[in-house]
Amino acid sequence: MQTVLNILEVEPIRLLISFGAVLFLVLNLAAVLTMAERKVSGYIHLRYGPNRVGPRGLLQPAADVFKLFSKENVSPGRSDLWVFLGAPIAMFIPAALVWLVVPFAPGAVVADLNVAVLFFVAITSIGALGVVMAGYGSRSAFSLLGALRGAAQMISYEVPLILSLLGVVMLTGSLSLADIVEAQGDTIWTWYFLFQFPMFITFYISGLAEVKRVPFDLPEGESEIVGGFMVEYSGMTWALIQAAEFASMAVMSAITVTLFVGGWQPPLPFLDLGHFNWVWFGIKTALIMFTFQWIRWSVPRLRMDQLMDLGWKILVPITLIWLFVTAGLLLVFPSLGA
Amino acid sequence: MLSEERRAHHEGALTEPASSRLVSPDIRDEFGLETIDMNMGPQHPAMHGLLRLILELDGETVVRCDPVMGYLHRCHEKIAESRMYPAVIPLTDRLDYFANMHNEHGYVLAVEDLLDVEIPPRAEYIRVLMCELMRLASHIPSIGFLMLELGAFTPILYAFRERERIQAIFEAVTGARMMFHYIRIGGVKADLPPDIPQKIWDYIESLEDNFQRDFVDLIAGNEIFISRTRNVGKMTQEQAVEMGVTGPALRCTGVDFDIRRDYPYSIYPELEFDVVTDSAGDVEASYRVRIAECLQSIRLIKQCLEQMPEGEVMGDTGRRIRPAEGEGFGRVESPRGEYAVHVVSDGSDTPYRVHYRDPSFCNMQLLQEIIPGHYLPDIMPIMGLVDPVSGGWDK
Amino acid sequence: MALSLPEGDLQTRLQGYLDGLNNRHGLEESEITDNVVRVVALPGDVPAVLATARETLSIVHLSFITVVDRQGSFELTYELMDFRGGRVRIKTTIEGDEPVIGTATRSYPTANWHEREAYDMFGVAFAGHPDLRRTYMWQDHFDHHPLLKSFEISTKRTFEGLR
Amino acid sequence: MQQFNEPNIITTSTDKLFNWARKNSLWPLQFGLACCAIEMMSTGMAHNDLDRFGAGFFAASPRQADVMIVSGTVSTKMAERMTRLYEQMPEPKWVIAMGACAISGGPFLDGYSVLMGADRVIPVDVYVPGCPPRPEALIFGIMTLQKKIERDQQVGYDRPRPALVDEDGTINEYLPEREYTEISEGKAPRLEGIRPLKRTYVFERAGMPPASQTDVGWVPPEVKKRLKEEARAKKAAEAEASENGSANGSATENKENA
Repeated sequence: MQTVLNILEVEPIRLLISFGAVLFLVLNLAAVLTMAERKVSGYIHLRYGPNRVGPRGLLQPAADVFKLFSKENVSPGRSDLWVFLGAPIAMFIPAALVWLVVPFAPGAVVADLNVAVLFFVAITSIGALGVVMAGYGSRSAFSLLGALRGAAQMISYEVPLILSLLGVVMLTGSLSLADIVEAQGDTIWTWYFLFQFPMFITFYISGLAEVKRVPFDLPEGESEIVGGFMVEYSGMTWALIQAAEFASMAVMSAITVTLFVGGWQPPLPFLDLGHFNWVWFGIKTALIMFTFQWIRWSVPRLRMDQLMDLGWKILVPITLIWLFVTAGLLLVFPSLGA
Repeated sequence: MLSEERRAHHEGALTEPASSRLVSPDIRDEFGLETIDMNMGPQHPAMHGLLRLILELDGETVVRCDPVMGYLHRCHEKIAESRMYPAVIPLTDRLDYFANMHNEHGYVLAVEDLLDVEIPPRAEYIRVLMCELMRLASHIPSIGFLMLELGAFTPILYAFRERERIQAIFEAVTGARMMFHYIRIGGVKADLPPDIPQKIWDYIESLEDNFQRDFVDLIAGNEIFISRTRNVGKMTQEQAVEMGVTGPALRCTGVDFDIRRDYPYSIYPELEFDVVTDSAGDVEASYRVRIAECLQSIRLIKQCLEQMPEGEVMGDTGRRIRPAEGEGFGRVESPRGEYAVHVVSDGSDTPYRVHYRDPSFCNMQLLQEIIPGHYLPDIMPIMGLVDPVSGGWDK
Repeated sequence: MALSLPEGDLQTRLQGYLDGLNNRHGLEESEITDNVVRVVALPGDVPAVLATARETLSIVHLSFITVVDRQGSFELTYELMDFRGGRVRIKTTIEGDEPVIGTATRSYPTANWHEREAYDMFGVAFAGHPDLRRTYMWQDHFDHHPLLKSFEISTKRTFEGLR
Repeated sequence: MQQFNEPNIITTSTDKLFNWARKNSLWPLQFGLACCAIEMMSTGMAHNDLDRFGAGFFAASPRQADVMIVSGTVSTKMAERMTRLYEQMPEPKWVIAMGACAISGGPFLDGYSVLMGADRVIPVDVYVPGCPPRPEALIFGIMTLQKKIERDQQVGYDRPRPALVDEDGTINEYLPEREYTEISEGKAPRLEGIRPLKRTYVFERAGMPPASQTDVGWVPPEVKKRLKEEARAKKAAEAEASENGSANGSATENKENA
């Protein structure tokens, strides 16, 4: 027993095993999230949602996954095959990689990088590559339009996304996510979403755009370009794209929680659960994800030019102004910083 | 609702006409820019059935739009020539399948024009009652479809909840959910069941409660909805009239025209209602017109229920309907506009020629006029403005 | 910019339409029945009559164009509306198997699709039409004009016993 | 890898798993043809809620769909498109013919452009009668399809899936094994004996628009290119003419006319 634990202490093996565990978690999370999405939509639409497969329809994701697993994998005749098949993987890997740096609880992080914020920013921007690959490889007008939209959207929303997390970095003076969580303290009013409220909102909106959720789901645009970049995907490739979407949605909520809502920290000191503080992390992440789905079923979609207007003319100025405000306050009251 | 400043901002941002976005072909040639040909439909979520649009895209701007029809051509006019007069009514049900009652009514009016029968007043009231219910059952989903095409999924479910309740009333009255065959030559098939007037009244009351909440408060003030629909599909009165547009799509430009008032039929002259117009002539205006027309329909239904006389529901047409040689015209205001029927008789059992003027068909000419210059995603709200129905334009 | 719609008494307006058309064109028949101005014109005159109706009399709306195959000749009905109760019905008859008539699209652009439909269903050709192609059937795979009486469908046979 | 020719414990177990998954996750294609499409939508909406059976995800793209609900009259013009959509769906796939029109042509059976049932061009698994069928009927049809899927075997049973579209693009008519009544038999040779009209191409007559405008919608790229080049040549000629001065104006006009 002791030897086993010792082996786990060895860094590469610990990394591999813990990453494997996180990957398992991500894949399952994607399945659970599809179920949650259908149930949440059911409640919003005044209907039941899936309730025939297993108890209360809980086995529905399993049925979907096994079905997609056994579906034929069609690739269009004139498609660029390797690009076409590589795109879902290129989409999934960045979404899964970000989980490496998410701190679930004190010490419970796969790789506690001291540049975790930078890592997150770098890896999420790779996601656009997969979208472009999918659109180009499918060789269809709809896919191409979706890919071009996706590339434009994801690259322009990187700017407000990065600017809005700079405020937190300034306050903490560290790029490590664990440090950021520690710095926020275990009371709800010291978490950054209050002091950095404009940044929190900007980060949330840019995050929505980054993971292509309604009202920013232009690359998919179900009623306009019939699924956009994924119009030609079927079976497991399509499932992989969906898994990537849900994983990136989950990771975006996790990062939002880590940066602004205090990560694993309990809202009040007496609610500290010790080793079970990851429960707080889970609850907060689930809440943020629920708001994503709430928005998904409530509002229409923006148009491309309006999307660009929102990004460049509203979000970027807001973040810049608040960055100056934060910097000024830090100069006047140095005690604000960590 | 929006503040005046935001309103002005929206209008200021979009006052330039859509066509000003078009790059002239000369410039495109000079710089070697190419356009994409794109085929939208016939199987496309936003094409209201089986419409195929051949689009030429310059980036996301539509340069040319060419609607292709005929994917649901069901030979209505040819088949009608070999059916006996009453047997054409169930076929007309299937023309514009969101306005079945209006289709029946129009055809029946045309045949009655040929026959010169007297229709009992109770039958007239029942016809108008059913037609106005049908208008509700068409307008409310069309608002839902508009939102669905903009990307909001929920309103369509609320719309279909209301439609489902109206269909339950239809089923109790006519025996069918969609294809009624209820309005017959000379009257209606059967009297209303005794408990139905109260049921309709209860339903209308409950709809009045829901309507403001589900279809106005949820939608009308939404910033994204406004930015997606205001000044989109903008057309002038002249444009709309030139293209032969009728119905809400015409009234949203401000032309005050409604068959029910200007070419009165049935008992509409005895009922009180307003013809709703809006001046903007864009998608948002058509949404507002549809909302207001729903309220007018509710008003009409209440009046019908209050004033409905007792008596027979079927006039005397004789066993065989064999009109003399001649021609008859029927014209009703369907939810989409002017629905007219022209029946030519040669003195036999079967019509010599039946011609349907369907509003969807005529309104759709608008597409090739107003879509060029708009962005690709604007096609969907414009389809919501025109709101054509596949069975209608393809006959 | 606002469109002006006619006002005033219906009967005087109808009389105005009737006189306006009568004075300018040689019409075969013209009468007012049931609030409808009924006019029969020669096929060659129809575009001019429609132009008068649109330009001079400002009747704004063309409701529909019906073609009736009278086996040997084609009867065309143009129904115009002034949006305020007035109706003008222009009828004409074209002789022959391959009918040609002038287009109405110059005065009423909405006639575009109505004429395409008539061409598709009856083979009536409209000279000067900007875009005359079939609406419903294929251009290439379907050689018939289905609403002609010479084109029979099987129903005729199956229903004969019932009559 | 060993080829199984007969069902055994391995194949039947996987069959059970995958059939369970397939029958509980039947995603229909978002494909409304006619009036029945409205009832199909009603089925998906809150009152009847097709999503309860896991079949509520209406896939907009045929690549992600499992079952095609042919909801309405299939015209001959649409039949070609429908066949293509069917071919675009990945295996395993099923078809439900919803309504009288999709089963036999329904009330429009005599129409000259109406296909007599979807099963003339694609293999149909479940027929749902009605005009239009009630949502409950469609749900029953889907449950019938689920029962059919339950019986499915991957080994020892070949489902006939004839290729519908050949390499060269011709569409083979798929004729199911069922007896046709008299009316249907009268259908196929219906156009025989009717005098085909002389093709009245408009551009054969005087005063008609040029041929390019009578083409149906889409202009082939090569034709487009040619037209563009012609327009360019014309423009170049005009530019040349204007350079040469107004004296040559009449000459350019002649050229244009030629």
